[in-house]
Amino acid sequence: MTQSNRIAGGQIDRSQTFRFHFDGLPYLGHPGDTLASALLANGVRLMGRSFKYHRPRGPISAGSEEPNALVELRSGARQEPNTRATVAELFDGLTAQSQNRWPSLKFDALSINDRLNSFFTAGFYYKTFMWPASFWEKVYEPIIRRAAGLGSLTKLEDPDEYDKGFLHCDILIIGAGPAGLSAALTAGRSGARVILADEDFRMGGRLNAETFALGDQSGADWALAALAELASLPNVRLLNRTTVVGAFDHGIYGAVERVSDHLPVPLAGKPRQTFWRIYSKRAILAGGAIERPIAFENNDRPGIMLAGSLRAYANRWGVAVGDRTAVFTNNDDGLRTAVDLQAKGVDVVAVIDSRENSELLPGIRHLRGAEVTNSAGRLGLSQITVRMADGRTETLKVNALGVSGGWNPNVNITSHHRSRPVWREDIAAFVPGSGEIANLLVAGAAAGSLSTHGALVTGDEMARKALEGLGISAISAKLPKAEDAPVRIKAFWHVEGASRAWIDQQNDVTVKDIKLAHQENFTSVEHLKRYTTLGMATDQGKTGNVLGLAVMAELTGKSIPDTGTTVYRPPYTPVALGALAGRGRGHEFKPFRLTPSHKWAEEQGAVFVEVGYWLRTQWVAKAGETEWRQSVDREVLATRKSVGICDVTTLGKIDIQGTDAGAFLDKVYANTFSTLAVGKCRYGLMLREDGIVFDDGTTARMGPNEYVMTTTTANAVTVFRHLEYCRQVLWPDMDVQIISTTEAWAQFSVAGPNARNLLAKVVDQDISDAAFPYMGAGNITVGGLRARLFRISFSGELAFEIAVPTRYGDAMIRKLMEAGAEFDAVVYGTEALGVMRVEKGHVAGNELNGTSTALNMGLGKMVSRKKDSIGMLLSQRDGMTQADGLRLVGVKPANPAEALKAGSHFLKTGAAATAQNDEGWLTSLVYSPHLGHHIALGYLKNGASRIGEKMRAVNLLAGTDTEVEIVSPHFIDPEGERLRA
Amino acid sequence: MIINHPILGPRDAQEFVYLGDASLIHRPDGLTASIEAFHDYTYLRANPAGLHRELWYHEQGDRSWLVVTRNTVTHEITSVELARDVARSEGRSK
Amino acid sequence: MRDVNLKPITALGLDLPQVVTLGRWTLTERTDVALASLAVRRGRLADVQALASAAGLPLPPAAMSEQGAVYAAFWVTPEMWFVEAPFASHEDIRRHLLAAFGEAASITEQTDAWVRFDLVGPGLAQVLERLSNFDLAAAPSGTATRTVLEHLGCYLIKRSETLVSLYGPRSSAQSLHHAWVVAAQSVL
Amino acid sequence: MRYSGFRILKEALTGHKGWTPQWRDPEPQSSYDYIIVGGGGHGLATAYYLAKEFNQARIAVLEKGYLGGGNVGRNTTIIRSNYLLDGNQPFYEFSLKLWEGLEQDFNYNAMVSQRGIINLIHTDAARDAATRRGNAMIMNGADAELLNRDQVKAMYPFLNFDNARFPIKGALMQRRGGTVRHDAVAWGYARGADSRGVDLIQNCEVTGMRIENGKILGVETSKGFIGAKKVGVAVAGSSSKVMAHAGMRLPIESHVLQAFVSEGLKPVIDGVMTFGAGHFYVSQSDKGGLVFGGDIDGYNSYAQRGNLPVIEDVIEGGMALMPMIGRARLLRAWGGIMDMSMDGSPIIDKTHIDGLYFNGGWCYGGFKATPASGWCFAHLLAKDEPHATATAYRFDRFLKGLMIDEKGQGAQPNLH
Repeated sequence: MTQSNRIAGGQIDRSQTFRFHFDGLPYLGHPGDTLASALLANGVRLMGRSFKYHRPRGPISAGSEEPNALVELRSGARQEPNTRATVAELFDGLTAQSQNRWPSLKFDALSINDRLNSFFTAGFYYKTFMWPASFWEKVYEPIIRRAAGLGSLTKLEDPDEYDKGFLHCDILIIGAGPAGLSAALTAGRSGARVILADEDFRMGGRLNAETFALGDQSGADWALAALAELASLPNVRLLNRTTVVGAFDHGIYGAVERVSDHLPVPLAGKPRQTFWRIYSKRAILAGGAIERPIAFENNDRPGIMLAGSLRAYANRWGVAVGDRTAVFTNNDDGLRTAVDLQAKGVDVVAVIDSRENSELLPGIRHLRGAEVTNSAGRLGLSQITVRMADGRTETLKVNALGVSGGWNPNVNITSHHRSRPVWREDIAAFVPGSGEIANLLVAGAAAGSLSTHGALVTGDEMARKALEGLGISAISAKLPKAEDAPVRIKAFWHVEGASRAWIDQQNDVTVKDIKLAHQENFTSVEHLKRYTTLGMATDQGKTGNVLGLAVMAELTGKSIPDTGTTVYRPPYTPVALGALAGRGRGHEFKPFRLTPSHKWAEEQGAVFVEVGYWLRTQWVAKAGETEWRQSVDREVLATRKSVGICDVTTLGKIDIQGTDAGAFLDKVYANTFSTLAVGKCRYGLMLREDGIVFDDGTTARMGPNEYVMTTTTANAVTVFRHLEYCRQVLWPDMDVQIISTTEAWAQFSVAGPNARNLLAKVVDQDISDAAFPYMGAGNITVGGLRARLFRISFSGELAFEIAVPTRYGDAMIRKLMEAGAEFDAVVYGTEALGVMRVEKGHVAGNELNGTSTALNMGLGKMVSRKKDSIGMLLSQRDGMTQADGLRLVGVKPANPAEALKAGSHFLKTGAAATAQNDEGWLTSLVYSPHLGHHIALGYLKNGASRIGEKMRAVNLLAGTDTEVEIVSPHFIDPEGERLRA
Repeated sequence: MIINHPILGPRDAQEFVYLGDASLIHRPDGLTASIEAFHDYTYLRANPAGLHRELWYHEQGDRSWLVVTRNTVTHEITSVELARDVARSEGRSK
Repeated sequence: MRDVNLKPITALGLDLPQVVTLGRWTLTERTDVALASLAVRRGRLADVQALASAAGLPLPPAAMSEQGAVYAAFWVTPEMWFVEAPFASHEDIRRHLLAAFGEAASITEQTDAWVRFDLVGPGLAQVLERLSNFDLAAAPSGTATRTVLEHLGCYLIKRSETLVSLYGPRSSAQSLHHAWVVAAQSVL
Repeated sequence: MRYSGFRILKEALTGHKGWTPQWRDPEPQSSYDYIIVGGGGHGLATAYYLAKEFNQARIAVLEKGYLGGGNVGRNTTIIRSNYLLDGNQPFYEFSLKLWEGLEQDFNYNAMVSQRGIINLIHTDAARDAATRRGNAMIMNGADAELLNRDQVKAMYPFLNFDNARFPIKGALMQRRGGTVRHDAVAWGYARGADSRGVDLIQNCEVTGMRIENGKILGVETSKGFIGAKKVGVAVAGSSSKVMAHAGMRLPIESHVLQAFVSEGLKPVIDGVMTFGAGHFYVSQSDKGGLVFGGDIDGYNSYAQRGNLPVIEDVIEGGMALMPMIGRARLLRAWGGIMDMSMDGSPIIDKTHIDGLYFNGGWCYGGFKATPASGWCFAHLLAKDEPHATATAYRFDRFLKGLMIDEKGQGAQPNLH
């Protein structure tokens, strides 16, 4: 429990000590540590196992590019798999477990795979496991699935909340290293709205990991000062712990802010993370660069890491990964690691430099023209083998090795629109091509300016360029003096003869695998990627892709850019799914729409059903009713016997006015409305342009230039959209104005023989049949309150629909029930509504299925051929007017005791249940308490002329086969005497 | 995406509903057109890889139908007009 | 006239408008405002403008709102506005407007199609940025816009730096209210 | 070379020196009997079956990029035949049966895994529709089962049963549905076709068609003119672009469909699942990634990338259905270009040009159709008449009013 590898310095707060656990063992760390830095400080190098060979692994980086040190962070429902220890911020009481190993990290049974590696080559599984065919699902695949995967989910609901939001700025700056800070200072001082986002909890980027000075300050102190100034500017918003994960169209960027991940649990009411959609006029990518390794035999042992990261652990976190350290480099930056470590008193055994004539380092054993050819150490590095310039080999006892194969500008986000970066020979790396993403500028190391000076200068330059584009005059900062060392690199990718030399460490892709891919003609970069899984791991190949390309380039004899480029896809780093969902979970997945009678219905103990966003009363159980059918039957019978009330507010209501309103309706309805008399309503049928029925409903003429259209609940929005389309796009000169009034009016259906008697007690006007005949409509009053009355019926009974302003809807339902008491009035829900409409033979959702014509529904005559209307012409196509086409029919079981099932198909008696014999299906099925048996509507081939025919309704899913009789769809009152009563 | 609404300025495309090719403006007259002509109007599309004139409806905004000219390869939007104005200028009336 | 006296309830299902205060912000349900749409009949814009000024009814430009002596109005779409008036005096707002505009405009009652919440306090943008893509901070006072909150089309009217009116679908009043409360809490 | 466990053993012991290229990279000949335009799944399958099942020769596949670079390599790998309509069901069932024997047929392990697919039901109307569909499936020789809520819960107890905005009321299940390793399908067909003498020509873009007196003579390409007796176009996503070379306008729009994969996870979702109250479907790959998708972005696009609203919409659906995935992470999002047709169903048909044939309009159901699409297109090319299971996939069905509209959305491609 001693921090054996902790050395002096660093940006950690040693005044506070955190206790944390990894694989059950306790350790100590400090604020400012990551899980990786704290474990390394405690002498722990082994943190994970690789995907395929289960090789022991430690961190190779100190950042989000980490492929190896993935752990399960936290426990219980908050356990999160595959968390990078290198970015997990330490907090007091943190617990983490290693993953993808059994039984333990030190002894992993599946490391047997490593011994069998010569069988498990790239794509081996495409070539075997094929016999016998049935064995794949039963035998091979289960084994593979168990072995595969990394961390695990608990299957428990995520207890944390997530927010989503929208931010707006003139300039979004991605990355708060020297380039990003320089850009932010210029943009901020110039008055632009700036957002500066950085994935780290401590802004400053490499300035926190390096020792060189900016002006007379340390880099880290300069960063602090710059951030302090930026924080003081009201037009600048600093977002640390915020990763910009994707570039989308027109300046929109996605970003994840880890609001609470550095805390044991989020504070009350606070989200764990917030997903921001950032709307920017300009963006500057200052994402820095990512170091890449050199491939050599067994280059994946814990203790071997990127040289810049080894340096970062020492400089930023005060951690010496090992006490005997070596560095393997092909460029000058690697030398910095040796210098810094030695300055901190770490024993630097040697610097192995692949270049023959680099500048000799004073006071360090600098082996030029040398290569590391192998390493040893079961669970961590204990020695390396070095081949000297003269060919001699020597083994060095070291427990830490820093490797630098050069730095890749972080082009990731610039390729999110699928454009390709370009190769720069002088730094042996890809840099962003120009202008792939509109209004995205790139500064600093991400643009290939790899010195601190270059970062500061290009940051300022890009900020000026962005400001110029926005018409804001720039006020630049005076930039401090900073190192401007040239990039001295001699490309060196992998050690000659290396075979099991790792390129993609997480997915265990080695030089050998790339050779095999080449041998089998998977040479295009996409084939290479897909066949070997190079770059498909959770790091998307941030450290390995270019290395893999280089090896393939050698094999094909092409240049690296001719071999291919690496294109990254969003997100930049993996994003918690919870963050992308935000609050839209559970009951908040979608908003609720509540009917005016909802409060009253709740008091009655109503059962509600989801209809789109609406909650509607499905039925209301009375005392003693245990089965839903009992309640529904009662509601139906009571309505047909006396009177029932139903909240029908959810039906769409559209107010249509203007001198052309009638002519307009003639265009959008298949039948005619311009001739409708004021004070009357009519059933209307609306087609799509392809001649299929779109929607139906009754539309009333309230005045010479004023109609009220009703739509189905389901289509209220799409019908309104369609009407706007017709009046703006198709007939732009018509004098028509429309507006939705669906929610403005609480509308109730009052149906049954006593409907009029009941309403007469509450409305102020005479509603006798003479004064208010069938299909009448008009404005009335209820105790002086403005209201609307329509004499329309969905149930087939004498019925009215009465509407009052919505705020009075609750009072209205109570009033109607009170006034109806003497008639034993009931409220009926959507189930009873459905029963009565089927009894009456009205089509609804199951018949209006988007593939049915008016002819199918038996409403063919409604389509007027005398006028042009939407869908009129195409509804006449041969295929849609065949005599033996589907027609709406009624269905009842030959034996009334037998039950039917909606979705059953019609078969002729004696016909086999095959598609060839399929005659149609039952669309809607209800039990009719009125008739005492099941009844249904259905679509049947040539159905209209088959009334009386006996056939079968077959439901193969339930194994039922029922004899049915085809009847008229109008089960009650076919002549409609009741509704005209 | 951002659609630069001719009246309201830049708006998130999420506020809009997409319909498709603006050639839908040129609806034949059902009383005089042939079924073939109506079929071509309803079903056939140029579907270009490049500039595309298309209809968007600002459903969660001012309810205007717009004709947007957008590059289907880059998603760059080069012009946005009120569909009513376009329809009138292209001969639609009552 | 029947002796029927219907007692209204609020969109949140209560007898009286609800007021909630969270930290520096207050959310008030407003039931005392009548609302109607006013759309110009084809070719009658000049008439409508004349009649409007006669009635003291402002017709603000696109995306703006304006307060008059009795009437206030905000723009919704070309040649169409929503008109606000005191509910107490103008409950039947359509009748008032018909008297003023006759056949020059199409007028439709909208009062109960919407729930209105007034959001009061400093820095409302901090809350709204979690609910809507509307750039409230950059918008001048008087701005009126429709946008999406909680998957719902709503109107936001920035009456001042510290007062925003939100009109949302009345039937979803509870969902909108819940969303606001949750967003405010995660900022506080 | 024949692949087998024994072969791997042998190669392992001899340093894997014996593996040979899985296909050649030939230069195009001056002319062929058949040119298949498009080296995606459907094009490669067509060439494979032309050679293997219809004994045709002198066949070339022209691919503008790399083999399998189209939608066969950018989908959610689901196979199923749970279709409703007569025009579709027999075809997709034929395809599923071909999947069931595919690996042995072309000696490549494409990991065809019949893990079962369920479509969740949230309303009574949806159950009625599922019942109708399930019966149609069985009547066409497919398998289907209607599960109740408890059966679904037993299968996936971690779904949101207690706090759901749209409660789960059951599911329609097809046990024979499942997933396939998508890239391996393209590679298996490519290797099988190549070994039967088909020339697979990569980086060869068709830039024009030579047509005289209503007959096609060949195609202009980035590698020069190549003559052909018959040309079959199978370039879903780019159909309108290629057929424009023949002066045709199609009942098709190109739209982008995004797909997603999470970081690798230990097994948690066994089969394939489709949410019925939101745009979300998911399965878990053998590597452990949750592979999921939803609706298309909804606007015409030839850019293989999408935007945030759909990403968020899909994942909201995922979290509403499975609140346990909140702490899993999205690893990658990508986009494929879909041939969205006017009724949501494909076209496999002759054109008005003699010798020019078309295969496209797959919307986002193309992957599962790959074997049958290749077989039926090969049948049409070789015999000049449609295969029995693909007779409805004609251009003129729109003129005749015989649309095959599973979703009932009409002539609006982005709704299918």
